[in-house]
Amino acid sequence: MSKVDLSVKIGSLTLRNPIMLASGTVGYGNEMAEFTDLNKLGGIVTKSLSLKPRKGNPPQRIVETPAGMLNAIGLANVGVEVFLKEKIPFLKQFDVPLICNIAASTIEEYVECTKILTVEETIKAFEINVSCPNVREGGLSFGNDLKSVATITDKVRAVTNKPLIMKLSPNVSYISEFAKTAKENGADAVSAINTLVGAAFNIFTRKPKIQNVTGGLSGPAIKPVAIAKVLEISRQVDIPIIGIGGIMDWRDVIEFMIAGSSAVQIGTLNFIDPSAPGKIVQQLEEHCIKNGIANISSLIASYQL
Amino acid sequence: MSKVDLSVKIGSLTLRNPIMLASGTVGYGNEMAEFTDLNKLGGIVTKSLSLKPRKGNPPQRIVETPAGMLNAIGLANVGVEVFLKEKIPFLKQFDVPLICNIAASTIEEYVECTKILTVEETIKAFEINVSCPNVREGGLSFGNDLKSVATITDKVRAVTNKPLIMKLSPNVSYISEFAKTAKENGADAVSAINTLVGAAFNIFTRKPKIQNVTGGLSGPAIKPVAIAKVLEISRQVDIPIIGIGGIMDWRDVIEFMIAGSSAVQIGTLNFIDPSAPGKIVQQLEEHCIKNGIANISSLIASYQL
Amino acid sequence: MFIINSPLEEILEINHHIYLLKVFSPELTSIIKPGQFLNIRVSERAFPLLRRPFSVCDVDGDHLYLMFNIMGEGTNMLAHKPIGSTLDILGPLGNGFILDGNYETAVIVAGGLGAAPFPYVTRMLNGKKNILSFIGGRTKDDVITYNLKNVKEASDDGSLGFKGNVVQLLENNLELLKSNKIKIFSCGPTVMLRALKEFCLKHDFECEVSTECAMACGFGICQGCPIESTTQTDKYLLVCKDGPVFNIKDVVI
Amino acid sequence: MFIINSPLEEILEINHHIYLLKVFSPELTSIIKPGQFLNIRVSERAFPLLRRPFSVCDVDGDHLYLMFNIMGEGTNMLAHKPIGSTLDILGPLGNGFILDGNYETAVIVAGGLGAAPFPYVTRMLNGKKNILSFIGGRTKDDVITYNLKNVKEASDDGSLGFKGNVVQLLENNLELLKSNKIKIFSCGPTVMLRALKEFCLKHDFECEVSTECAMACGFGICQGCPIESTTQTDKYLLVCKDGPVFNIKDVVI
Ligand SMILES: Cc1cc2nc3c(=O)[nH]c(=O)nc-3n(C[C@H](O)[C@H](O)[C@H](O)COP(=O)(O)OP(=O)(O)OC[C@H]3O[C@@H](n4cnc5c(N)ncnc54)[C@H](O)[C@@H]3O)c2cc1C
Ligand SMILES: Cc1cc2nc3c(=O)[nH]c(=O)nc-3n(C[C@H](O)[C@H](O)[C@H](O)COP(=O)(O)OP(=O)(O)OC[C@H]3O[C@@H](n4cnc5c(N)ncnc54)[C@H](O)[C@@H]3O)c2cc1C
Ligand SMILES: Cc1cc2nc3c(=O)[nH]c(=O)nc-3n(C[C@H](O)[C@H](O)[C@H](O)COP(=O)(O)O)c2cc1C
Ligand SMILES: Cc1cc2nc3c(=O)[nH]c(=O)nc-3n(C[C@H](O)[C@H](O)[C@H](O)COP(=O)(O)O)c2cc1C
Ligand code: FES
Ligand code: FES
Repeated sequence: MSKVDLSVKIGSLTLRNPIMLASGTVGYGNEMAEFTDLNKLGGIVTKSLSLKPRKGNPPQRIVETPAGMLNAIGLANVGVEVFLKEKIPFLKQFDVPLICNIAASTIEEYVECTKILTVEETIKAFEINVSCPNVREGGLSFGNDLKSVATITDKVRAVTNKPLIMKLSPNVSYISEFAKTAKENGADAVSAINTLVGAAFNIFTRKPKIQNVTGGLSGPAIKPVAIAKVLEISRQVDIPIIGIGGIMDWRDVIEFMIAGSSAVQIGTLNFIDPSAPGKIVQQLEEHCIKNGIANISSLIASYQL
Repeated sequence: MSKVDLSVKIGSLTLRNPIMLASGTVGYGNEMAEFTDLNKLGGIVTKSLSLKPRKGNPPQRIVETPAGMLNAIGLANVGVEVFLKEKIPFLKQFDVPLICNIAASTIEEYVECTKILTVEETIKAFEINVSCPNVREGGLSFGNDLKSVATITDKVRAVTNKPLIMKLSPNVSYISEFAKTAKENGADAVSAINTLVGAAFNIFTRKPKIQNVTGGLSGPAIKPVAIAKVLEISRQVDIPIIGIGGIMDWRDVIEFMIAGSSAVQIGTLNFIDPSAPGKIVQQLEEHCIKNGIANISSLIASYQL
Repeated sequence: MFIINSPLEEILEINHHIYLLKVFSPELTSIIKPGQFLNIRVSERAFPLLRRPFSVCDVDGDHLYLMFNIMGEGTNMLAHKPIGSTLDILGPLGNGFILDGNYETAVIVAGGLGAAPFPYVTRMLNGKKNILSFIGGRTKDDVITYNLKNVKEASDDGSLGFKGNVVQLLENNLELLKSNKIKIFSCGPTVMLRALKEFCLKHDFECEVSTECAMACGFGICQGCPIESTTQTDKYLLVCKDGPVFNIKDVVI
Repeated sequence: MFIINSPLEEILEINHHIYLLKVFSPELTSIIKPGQFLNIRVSERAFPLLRRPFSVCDVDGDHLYLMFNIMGEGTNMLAHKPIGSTLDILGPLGNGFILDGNYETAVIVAGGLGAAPFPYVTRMLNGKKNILSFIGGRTKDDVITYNLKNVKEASDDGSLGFKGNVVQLLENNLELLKSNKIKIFSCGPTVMLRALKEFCLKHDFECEVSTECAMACGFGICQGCPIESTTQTDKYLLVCKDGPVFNIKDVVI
């Protein structure tokens, strides 16, 4: 029995510990399982799913930037049907909360996806991606518009009883307004942040390095922005926050929790060291023991301003 | 006589070359002059000036982040009066366009500052900082509000005939809307970007590393965001853009120009290598010679999407 | 597929600008196949952030070799790693070449650094198949024949061997190629692979190519490395997982 | 004030965890004064981004010394720089100690790494003034007496010399201090400087302190390093330009 209680709550969902894997950075779990014992984690978030399969953007989809990377995958995914049939059986084997991330081009599609998926008991919660910067019709415009976020939250809320997490866009002036709207319309938690809009050019060809022209910036470069957004929500709105953005080690996790996060998601780091999430869980426990922290949840929003 | 024409135009202002020094990263020029021949540069932008001297924020004002830094100087400056009396005489010695950056807490203060400064002939243009994230009353809320930007542009335009550059905040969803408003209200150009709002915590004391809690993120970490913002403006609005954000070498300058910048400003790099701006001018010339670019201005917005 | 820290024992320089890393890694050498690749973390720090992918160049007992040239910061740092330090390696990754099969002569076709995977291929085929190598480069310094066999060289500027590209050199040797049952193994710049594909389709030669793509993870979780399939148009293949080696007919180059 | 690449000739380790860099730099040694500092670029890359400031520790002919311990990535990288590589230095920066003056005995008061500037101070005062050094640290390993003279030691845990802090040790030696005209030169953690200030004001001792602050530029252009003045309340002083050495009366500590 561990001396430290690492568990945290996201609404009615209790996580073994605050470490979740971020959408789009774990595929559907298979490959990560070779490096990290998924049962040791707090939760796993699927790649954004849409109603129909999406092919995604043509290459080049990825480019490295200083302490970060741009991606424009374009929400390539197998679609809800194939997901249920082919991916769930693998994920079912694990005793780790599975959170389904949904991205859609229309409000109806969000609702439809949630309706279909909510009957699958392996899925423990929904994370609604209203903030993907990489599909023209879709996410970004929703995520930057208060009314759209309100409507999507409200309509999705109506079709599921499972915990509902809205994943917010950082490409706005006041993210707390979006968190407030999410809460008012029935969300149980918010995730912050998705990627920042960025671009890069090849100076010889004068073409964008990312075929989609712009991409989403992730990695340590964005951590200070993510911390500020989490803090802003924490100071303004009483809602559980899942902190995301540039986490590279256990220290970053503690920093996100102090700034107001109830849990965190690890994204880009999985590409570099897929064994890191498991190690971080252990290091968090060691940190708590060393510093006499009995419940890691006592760190949440423990900032001293 | 050089074989390459490095000159660029910002409205009616012709710069010898596109390399300017960014506001708040050159003091009032004295120290930089020991490392870089100011006469070789395209322009110098002063630290943001306010009507009265400002003491600025208490320490700690600065912290390093991955490939970036946060600052919350709080617009510490000598005020317009002392600036005219004590700083202009030094700057007068140089044959380099001096651009005065103004930050204020009220619309009237912007106007008042501009009125006082516009009579000084050494000052060749104004850059209006509506986007400083580090003073509570001031800049940021203006910079994120279209109407405020419209009014400030309009009112400042009314009191000066010199080129008017609006320095825009990146902490908005669609920066091009702000550039459009600036143009419609009489601005000659826009600068993009100012710093991104960020924060960092000490995980042991749980206090913010920056006394002001949040600070402005600058440096290479933000370059992809800056490039995307410049590109967005360039595609939506027909106005000269001064590109800023994370420039570390001549390649970055070319990238900013391709993305739509008529000129650029170097900020954080000055702290690390104050001799860099001069070197970059020379390297730009070499690049142009090597690649048969007769006029560097031909690079502006030469993106191939 | 695992992460391992293996000691870097030697850095050799060939052709004046091509580096060979010699790494002691019995864990990897015992399982890695020709054409598979490894994803290397060049720095423990956040810069460069992502791993860098390299084909396994050769395997000799417990040692494996990587071959590369300096393209940017990552390869620059790698070329200057202290001997005796360890290399943080994730692998083995992807699918290698299918060396078995009903052919007599393996025809290796490579341009520039595309030669990297073939010392290992050559070693594995040695004694089992005939080997013919067609190796091209821009100048003589870019024609890399390290540990290859029966090499015919081509250089764009004519400074070494045939003047022209390597696919033209293949055309010139068409009789030879048609004279027995061959399988082509290839790697190189996109323009070369494109020409090669046309050549193979025209003459109905069997051909496997090792492809490249910018990668974030290298093992299938980021979806960053799509390549267009010729058979399934509703989704992309992933270079890192479905490749990097493909039958040249199966992918759009 | 200039930027120079100077060869790193040696890295010594003292007290098990304190590093001394020996750098050949006649350009700097010929002009730098005790108490001034240098801003070092630890990497050519964007990580770490900013320079790291270090006091000049000692100057011996054409060589200068820097003393530091490993605080984070920057100092870690510095401690492992290859001998023979060059150090990218910006300096000399700030105002040093005023060593001349109408006093008989220089009293050096330092805590932990605060000892760094005093070997050079000691060297410059040698033969001109009496020197008394009061050096404190948490444990005996943190009491750094390298190249100092007439040292009285204090450690928080009593593992070396007086058990307690260095200002208490000064109190204990009050008679000695009052027996002749002294000037105190000090550097150390804020808590120590705060106690020292009280002590100096109480006994009316002249005292110069070297202060620290997070810095971006180190030469006055970023305004990142404010320190509250006791005389001018309408603006801050800058540690890098107005300091780092101040009369202890002039600044709020
Ligand atoms: C499966 C695979 C196997 C490879 N095997 C080898 C090998 O055996 N030997 C070898 O020298 N190189 C190989 N490469 C390419 C190698 O990974 C890149 O050269 C390397 O990542 C460049 O890193 P850098 O930091 O030095 O350059 P960067 O600064 O990252 O980039 C420098 C230049 O290289 C280009 N580049 C970066 N990554 C790639 C990439 N993955 N593919 C093509 N161009 C790229 C960039 O666009 C840029 O123009 C392989 C790539 C893949 C995907
Ligand atoms: C004028 C001046 C002279 C100095 N002289 C010396 C010297 O002679 N020897 C020496 O060992 N150190 C000296 N320092 C402190 C030294 O600059 C820092 O220890 C160093 O920058 C830490 O870099 P890092 O990358 O290893 O640590 P980082 O990762 O940057 O920081 C590690 C820890 O050190 C703290 N820190 C960082 N910078 C400073 C700073 N400037 N002041 C106080 N704490 C800081 C951080 O808050 C953090 O807790 C001096 C500082 C100044 C301003
Ligand atoms: C390659 C890649 C793909 C991503 N795909 C998705 C996605 O499908 N849905 C989503 O909500 N977020 C997606 N994200 C965003 C991440 O979940 C996360 O919010 C972001 O990367 C910031 O975290 P990080 O800095 O730790 O990577 C993706 C990120 C990356 C890098
Ligand atoms: C220490 C510091 C102080 C700054 N002060 C100002 C300022 O007073 N007014 C202003 O408009 N911008 C100010 N800026 C923003 C810069 O001018 C520039 O927009 C920003 O740093 C991005 O460029 P960079 O990444 O090259 O530093 C400041 C930036 C820094 C780092
Ligand atoms: S590189 Fe990540 S899926 Fe291929
Ligand atoms: S550190 Fe920049 S002004 Fe002092």
